[in-house]
Amino acid sequence: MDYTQKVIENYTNPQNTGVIEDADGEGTVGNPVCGDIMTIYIKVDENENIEDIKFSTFGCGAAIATSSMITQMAKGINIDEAYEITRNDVAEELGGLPAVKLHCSNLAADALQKAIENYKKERN
Amino acid sequence: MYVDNSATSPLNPQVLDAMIPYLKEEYGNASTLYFLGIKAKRALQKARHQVAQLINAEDDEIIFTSGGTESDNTAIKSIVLKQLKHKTPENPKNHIITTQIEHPAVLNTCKFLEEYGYEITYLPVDKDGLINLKQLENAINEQTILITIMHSNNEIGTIQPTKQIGEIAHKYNIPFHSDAVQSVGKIPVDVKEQNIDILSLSAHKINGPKGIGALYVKKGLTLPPLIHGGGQENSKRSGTENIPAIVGLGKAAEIAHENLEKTMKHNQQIRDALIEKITTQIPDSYINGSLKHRLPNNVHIRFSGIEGESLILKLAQKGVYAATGSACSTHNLQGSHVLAALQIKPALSHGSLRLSIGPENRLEDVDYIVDAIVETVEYLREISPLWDN
Amino acid sequence: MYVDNSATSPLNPQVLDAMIPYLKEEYGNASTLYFLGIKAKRALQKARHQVAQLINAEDDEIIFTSGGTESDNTAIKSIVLKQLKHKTPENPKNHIITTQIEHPAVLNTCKFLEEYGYEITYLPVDKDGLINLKQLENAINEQTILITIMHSNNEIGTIQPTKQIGEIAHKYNIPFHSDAVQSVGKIPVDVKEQNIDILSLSAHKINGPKGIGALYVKKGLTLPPLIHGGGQENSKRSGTENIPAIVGLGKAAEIAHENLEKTMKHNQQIRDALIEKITTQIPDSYINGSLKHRLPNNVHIRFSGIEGESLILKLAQKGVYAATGSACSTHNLQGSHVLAALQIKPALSHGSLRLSIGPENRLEDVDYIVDAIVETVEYLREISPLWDN
Ligand SMILES: Cc1ncc(COP(=O)(O)O)c(C=O)c1O
Ligand SMILES: Cc1ncc(COP(=O)(O)O)c(C=O)c1O
Ligand code: FES
Ligand code: FES
Repeated sequence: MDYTQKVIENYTNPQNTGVIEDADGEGTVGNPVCGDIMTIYIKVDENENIEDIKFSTFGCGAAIATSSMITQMAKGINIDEAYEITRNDVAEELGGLPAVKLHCSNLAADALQKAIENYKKERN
Repeated sequence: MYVDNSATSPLNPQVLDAMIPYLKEEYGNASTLYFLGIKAKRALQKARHQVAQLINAEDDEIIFTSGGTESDNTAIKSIVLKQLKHKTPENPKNHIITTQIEHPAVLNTCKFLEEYGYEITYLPVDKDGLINLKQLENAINEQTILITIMHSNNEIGTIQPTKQIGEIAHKYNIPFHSDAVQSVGKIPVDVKEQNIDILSLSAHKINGPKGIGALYVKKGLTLPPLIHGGGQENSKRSGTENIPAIVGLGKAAEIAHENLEKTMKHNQQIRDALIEKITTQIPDSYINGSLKHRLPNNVHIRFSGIEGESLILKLAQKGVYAATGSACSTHNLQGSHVLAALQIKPALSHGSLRLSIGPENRLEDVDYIVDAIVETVEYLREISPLWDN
Repeated sequence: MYVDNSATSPLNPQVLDAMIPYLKEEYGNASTLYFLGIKAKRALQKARHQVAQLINAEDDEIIFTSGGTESDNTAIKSIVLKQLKHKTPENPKNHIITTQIEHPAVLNTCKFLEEYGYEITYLPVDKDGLINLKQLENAINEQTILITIMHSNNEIGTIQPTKQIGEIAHKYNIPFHSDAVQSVGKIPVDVKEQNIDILSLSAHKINGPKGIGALYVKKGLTLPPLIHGGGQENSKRSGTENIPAIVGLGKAAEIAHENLEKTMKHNQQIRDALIEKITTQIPDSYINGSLKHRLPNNVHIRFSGIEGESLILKLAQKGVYAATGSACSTHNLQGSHVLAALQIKPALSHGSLRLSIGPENRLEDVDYIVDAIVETVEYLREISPLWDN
């Protein structure tokens, strides 16, 4: 399949790009095959909701789109709920991803989980 | 602005005009006896002459095929089939020399042969993308049946020293095949002067139709066909002749031949302007491949910190149509094998951009293209974790 | 009056209309990322569906090739390459069953394989041109890797019992390839019902463009490609996709599919009128091949005492374009191998005429064609030493 309209919107006009300088959690994942790298930054409020989230990504259209999508999905929700977001959820939310890209550039869920783990570790 | 002419090029309207009668009333089969067949046969002869002229071959040294890929496959597999008959346990005749930077049509054919016991030497290239002639000569052994080295590279545009390669091949009596799909119509290709025994070309890279190409085989070198059947193409490639496409290839070859000087100048002017402006306006941008031994229509640049697909897609939104590496590499996710051969790290090679110039591009468009690239690279670097803003 | 549609057929104007955008502005390479590539990819998908529908296949069972000849070569050589890996000294896996009346694309591929140690059984046919199923089954042995039997014959139009052939093949777990180049669009071709594992078809026989065809390969049967390269066609046939021609084949397939019933009736009416009138008006004229198991668009008649080429050329002067035997056989001067297989003596088989009907022929034209043939045969018999006037 080709990129869906949703994917195209998200790499054309990605949401929540950038860095949070005083982030509460930060997670970076990379794929060794072609070097996609993405970092997710989160800011967590007193109720453990994600009050702000940003990303930076080195990668293809799909990598940018999944990053953009997950930040929108996670913004405002509780970190435990956010932790449950899977790669599949992201792909589904985007209306699907081409098969070759499914396992490769769909790293955003992993990056978010890492960011949440990082937040929990820092807090303890 | 289409700057992806090395992937495929628009059909020249003059070429389409030449084809139209054969798509309409002149539908005859060249094998038939009555006048429709005779007209088809004449059209075939004319096209064969036009193609032969372009590469300084004789008419009967040209075999029409379905494209560059089939030409490459035929060249290699026919040599293999021919040698199969001469092989003995002591002389397996199973060695082929090629390079690490060939087009997949050559590379994957060689890999396929490895599965059947063939030994392939994939010559490395230097950081400019050029092979070393000493290494080539050292690689030759008693079992070497073919040297297949491309005329110029489809990604980075590097031109190999075919004349000297041919000299070495002939010193050892080995046939030399060259994939000239990207060279023909862009730089002088002369099979006699450049010592080429077998050569592949394809119409859709020179503003001709898709699905048609040619194989030059030097007189005296008889090869078994890859495709058997009704005996067309002097029994060297069977199948009902694709007359409209053959006429189109002929016309495209004629135009390419007539305009070669002009085309080279036109392409080089635009290429040099693009290279100059992009590398001065964008920090950390580097040209891949030799600047000197380079197709006049090829610009191949890498930008640190960004990835090629997102670059291409963003550029397309601005109306600039270009490629990342080879057109084929979107079929697989591995980085470019050509840039890997140049020892460029995957993370860097992924940020590469190929602009390939055609007759429709104009010097006046350079600034628009450069601006689009500058803006896009800046934007992508801003959101990249690998770039320190 | 063109009655040589089995040699090649004029491009349907609707098909050309469908192709034109892809010959002009939609020149994108299906491998590229931006919109031109996406449009090309969509066109490819649509055409694949159209072709699949025509033969009751799944879309992903269709591989585009450069024509019927390449399809036939791929079918046979891919099976050979696949089995090469399983061969042992005790099990050379080197036996193929075919018939004496195949198209040269199959026959010459088999002859080529004989040079490399393959054993080929060329099944005979009866006087109607049909194989014997008992003989087929008896010919199968432990080393049989393929049964390749044409769907219908390009000279005499005989239709083989594919369904039963497939049953026998599958009883012994042998793949069954059928060259259906002449059947597709003329009679129902259903790969599922007719037990066909691999099937060849060609566009220019169904008013589509030249230089494009398809190979059906049943899901689950994986074959190595004949042509390696950039991984197009799901890595089963590489080479930049010939989008305009593929779109043309798709459209031609769609039209053929929609009109099959009508086409069959149209052809059969004209065929039967031609046969009836010619055989009653010309003494010593005989139909070659089965009348019952016959393509509705094929008339194949022999006239004692005359020779085919002069017949064709005289007819052409009267504006009737027909063929003697197969279009391909004009490349060599030997008599038709098909008529030889029917045990027809060379002197008789040489006086044969093939009329192959297409959608442009009309029932009203039958009388003109018949008159031209009657006059010509009479004239040639007058000057023939073999005819007792
Ligand atoms: C160097 C080279 N060789 C071979 C080919 C294959 O040619 P075609 O697309 O006509 O099969 C190409 C283009 O894709 C090429 O650039
Ligand atoms: C039965 C049959 N098989 C194969 C072919 C070859 O097809 P193409 O001309 O498309 O190569 C033909 C026509 O020439 C044919 O009639
Ligand atoms: S960048 Fe390689 S798959 Fe996304
Ligand atoms: S991670 Fe880059 S190709 Fe998949």
